[in-house]
Amino acid sequence: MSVGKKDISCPPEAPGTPLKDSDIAEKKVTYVEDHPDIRYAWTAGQAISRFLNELKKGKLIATKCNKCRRILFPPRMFCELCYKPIDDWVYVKDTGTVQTFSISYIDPDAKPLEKPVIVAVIAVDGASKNMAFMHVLGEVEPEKVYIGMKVKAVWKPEEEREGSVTDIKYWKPIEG
Amino acid sequence: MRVAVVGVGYSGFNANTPDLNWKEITLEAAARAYDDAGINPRKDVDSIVTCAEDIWEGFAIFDEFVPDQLGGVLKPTCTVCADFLFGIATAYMQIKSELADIAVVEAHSKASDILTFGETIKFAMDPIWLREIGSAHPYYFAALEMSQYINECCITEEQIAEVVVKNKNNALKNSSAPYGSKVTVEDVLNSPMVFDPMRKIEIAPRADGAIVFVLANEDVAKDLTDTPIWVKGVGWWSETSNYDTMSFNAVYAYKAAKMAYKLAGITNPAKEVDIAEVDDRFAFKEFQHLEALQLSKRFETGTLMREGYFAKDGELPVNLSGGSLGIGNLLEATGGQKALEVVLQLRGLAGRRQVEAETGVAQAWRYIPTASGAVAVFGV
Amino acid sequence: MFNEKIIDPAELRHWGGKIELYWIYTSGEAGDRFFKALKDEDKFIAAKCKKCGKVFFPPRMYCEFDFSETEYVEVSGEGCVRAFTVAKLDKNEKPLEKPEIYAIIDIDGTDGCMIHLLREVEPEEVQIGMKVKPVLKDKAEREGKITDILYFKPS
Amino acid sequence: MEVERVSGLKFHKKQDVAIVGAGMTTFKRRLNETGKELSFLAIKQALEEADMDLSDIEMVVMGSAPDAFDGLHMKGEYLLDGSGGSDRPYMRVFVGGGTGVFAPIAGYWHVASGLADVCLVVCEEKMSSCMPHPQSAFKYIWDPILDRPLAPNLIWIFALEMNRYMHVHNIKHEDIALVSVKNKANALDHPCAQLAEKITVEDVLNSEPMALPVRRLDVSPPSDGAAALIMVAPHIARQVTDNPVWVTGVGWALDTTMWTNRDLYFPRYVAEAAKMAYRMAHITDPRKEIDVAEPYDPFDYKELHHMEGLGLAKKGEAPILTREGVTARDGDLPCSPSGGLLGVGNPIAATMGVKAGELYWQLAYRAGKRQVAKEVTTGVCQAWGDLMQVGTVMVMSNKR
Repeated sequence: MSVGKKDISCPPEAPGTPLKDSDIAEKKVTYVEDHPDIRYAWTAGQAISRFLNELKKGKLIATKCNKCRRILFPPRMFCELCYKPIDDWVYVKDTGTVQTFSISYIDPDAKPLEKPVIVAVIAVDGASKNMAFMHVLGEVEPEKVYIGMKVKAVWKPEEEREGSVTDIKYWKPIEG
Repeated sequence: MRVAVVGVGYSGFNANTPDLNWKEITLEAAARAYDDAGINPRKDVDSIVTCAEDIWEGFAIFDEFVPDQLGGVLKPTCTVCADFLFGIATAYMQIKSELADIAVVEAHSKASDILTFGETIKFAMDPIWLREIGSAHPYYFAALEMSQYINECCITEEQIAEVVVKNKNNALKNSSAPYGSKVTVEDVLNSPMVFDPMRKIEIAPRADGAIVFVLANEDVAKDLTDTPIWVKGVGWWSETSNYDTMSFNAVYAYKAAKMAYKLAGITNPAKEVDIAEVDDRFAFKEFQHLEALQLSKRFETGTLMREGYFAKDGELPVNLSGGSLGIGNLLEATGGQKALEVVLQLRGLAGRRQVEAETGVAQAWRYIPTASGAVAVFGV
Repeated sequence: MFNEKIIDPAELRHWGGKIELYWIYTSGEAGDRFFKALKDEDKFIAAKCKKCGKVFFPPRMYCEFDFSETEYVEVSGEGCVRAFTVAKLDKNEKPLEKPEIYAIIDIDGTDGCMIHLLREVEPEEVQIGMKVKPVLKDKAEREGKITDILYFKPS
Repeated sequence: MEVERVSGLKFHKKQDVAIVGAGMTTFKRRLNETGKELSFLAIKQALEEADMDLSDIEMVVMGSAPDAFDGLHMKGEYLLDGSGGSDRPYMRVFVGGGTGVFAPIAGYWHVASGLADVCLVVCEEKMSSCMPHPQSAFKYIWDPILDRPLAPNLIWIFALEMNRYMHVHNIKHEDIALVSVKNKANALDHPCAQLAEKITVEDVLNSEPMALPVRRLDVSPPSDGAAALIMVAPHIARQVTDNPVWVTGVGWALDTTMWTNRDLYFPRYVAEAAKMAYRMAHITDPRKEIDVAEPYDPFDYKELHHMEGLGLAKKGEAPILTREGVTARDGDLPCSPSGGLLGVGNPIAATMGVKAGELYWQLAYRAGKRQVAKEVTTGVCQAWGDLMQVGTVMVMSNKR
């Protein structure tokens, strides 16, 4: 290839050997399949431990920064904007507003779902603006969901709760 | 334009940290480093470099979880998938390129979160040629290297045991070293042999911790502190990723050191370097690395070790911190622990471990199954 | 950077999880050639750099040091032990039922080597420099993987 | 509450940096080559364009996204021999999906700092290794405690962001679909393209729903592929080429991990990164001064979103520019003339080939059939990644 000329077209070729899925299934090429056993026990830490323990009690807890006056949710031990420790813990409500949503027809492995899941970013009441978290919606038809809709958490019965975000089954519209 | 370390902070080191997650352990170290440097990260920091590998953390994209606890929200923040010393090299280049006046380097280990450590290392091995072979812990890979090395260099069991004894005893003087103990050569030789010729006690156990360094260019450094520690040179090198072309002889460390010494203007390392912290995550690696860093000659290291040349009161103290054998394997933060000790020593803040030193070198390897590593030279 | 911390250890939480994925790794251009030759023809293939002449084993499609192409050459697969270890712990650091001997085996006629298991030999009998040869799976059971070589044994 | 400002960076560089060669493999759903072999093929092409040997390379920067795709812990170490990293200083950088433009930024500081005069930047991704589906790897980008228990799919975040963007600016899906139509058609001229085709807006709107509003044809495909760039100091550039392309500005920024705490309608992370890069390149009015752009387009709305972040369009204005043909290959501001990720394919980090690589070829007038109609001097490429969080921006010019 001559250097410094403008009249060449790049990339000049497209190297690589494409395979079809059937080439793997029919073992036309050799390959290795591996199922490693990679497991963790992530430390939840200070803020999230408390958050999970409160979920078990059926409550949503946030933290507060007195400098920027934000109520931080999900809670954290430090304000990431002011870079200082939080000043207090405050409970927020289990109601909120849909900031944005999606109607998902696929599962995490991209397989089709029989019944779509409605996922939403919900700004909880009592926390600062945009302080939201992701959860799913229920008891509502997909076409009825809109941005700005008011919703309320539907909790699992107390005995079934285990201190997880799934202690909230889903969020449902507040009527009226 | 020279580059200086103007602040250091760390959290740990412990075998386990059940109370703090990866963000909080980093936060603790970062807050200490910013306080040490006397800066406000939200205002003063230009660039943040974190050193992490996804699978050590249990994430697909660990970079996501980095900015908040370092004060890096909406700032130039990035990840290098390598040891802390590669992060030092990155920050060094950013400052030399004048992209940043103040750059922060972070690395942490949350090794206690990993339940299947052996499987995790195995996952780093070539899936086609190596991973499927046998069912032993991948420590065997280091043991093979040791077998070749001690055979080539005529190193005895006792000489390897000396490394364990020195480092674990040094660690007793370090309140941040969870694996310090008053062990003797005899104790080591009577301990279980798990990957013949390697004993269990020669393998660094795992530990948690976080390290944060604040680096600055010369002008800023002089404003911030009266005792800047200069990053005199950095070097990093990779041999290959294939076991068949690897030297199994720490050539990566030799070449990385050559690069770092060249930048630092060091021509006779054995004379000019006062202290060294080298990667000793397997005891024999300390031998290899000392030779690669040209701090001792091949075939002489064993004798020097026996004579106490590398001891605290020796000619060239090595791994005064206790090394990884005394502190634990901090994964990608290993080089951080090494650099931290060098900086503390050069600043005169190493407490009972303090020695006289003006130039120190820190070195780290990227662990099994790699032949890559980095070196940094620090000076007052 | 903390004004408060949890004191009661029972309040501290951990969250278990697994990477529930699996992977299919194609052997690639050079690997495919090697494994097919081994599987179907009992042959061992190495790769010779057309520029520097270095003979790579395991084979690869390029010379990693000068990025020239390679040509494939047949080798015996036999070699001698350069280094070895007797491994007693499994990947969870529990004792193995029977210790495994791993070795670096310099393959004859190449600049390369293979890391594999040694069997049909007692650990104390293994010596550096010992000649060894590969033992293959029965032809019918071969899958085109490195495990088609079961182990190496003294020759 | 106003976020506290980033302090001023000094944009005074030690050594200028030029690009003198690029290369890439084909992008396909599954390729037989190992990741190492793909990297080798891409580098070989770049070396040929620059008329260099591997021995001319002093340092190597590798860019590759999650280890979970290739299925290798420390995959940078695994890939290094095919990436030209053997017996050299070699470092892997990683900012999720933004890596495709971040790796050349890292290449920039390797050269600008004076530590290297010739730096090879290589990006690789072999997504097909990951089973049951490449998307499954994205399960692990979420917070393990707060998000993962909800069994999220990657597409969710895009759908949530796209919906918010559409809602705030009152944008219709038809307007967004035009990007997919344009890019997939542009890709017909790219030899490496995976999904080049002539489609209509209706095809997009009627394609299978994934996570509404996102449908099948709004999305770029998972791919295998690799790309390479050669970055050099001025005295080397003079020796090997008459028309180097100069890197005149770089910028990157990472927003908070707490993505649910941000208003998703505007990519501030891209805006911050662009501000940094433009300041360095002395660009004050990007809409006027940028001749060609390669904004990151893994989803069709993302190109629009990023044009606004890059200051190439006012907030909410990008769909209008697209409808008016301004962003077409013969328009006033051609965007993704390569065919982008939507058309050529999306091997995450290796999209460097259609972003930084394509911009280089456009500015060197080597894009062949893809060459934009207007005369070009200055261009911008950009990538984005993590949890809708990182912006990476590079400005290039064929005038120093």
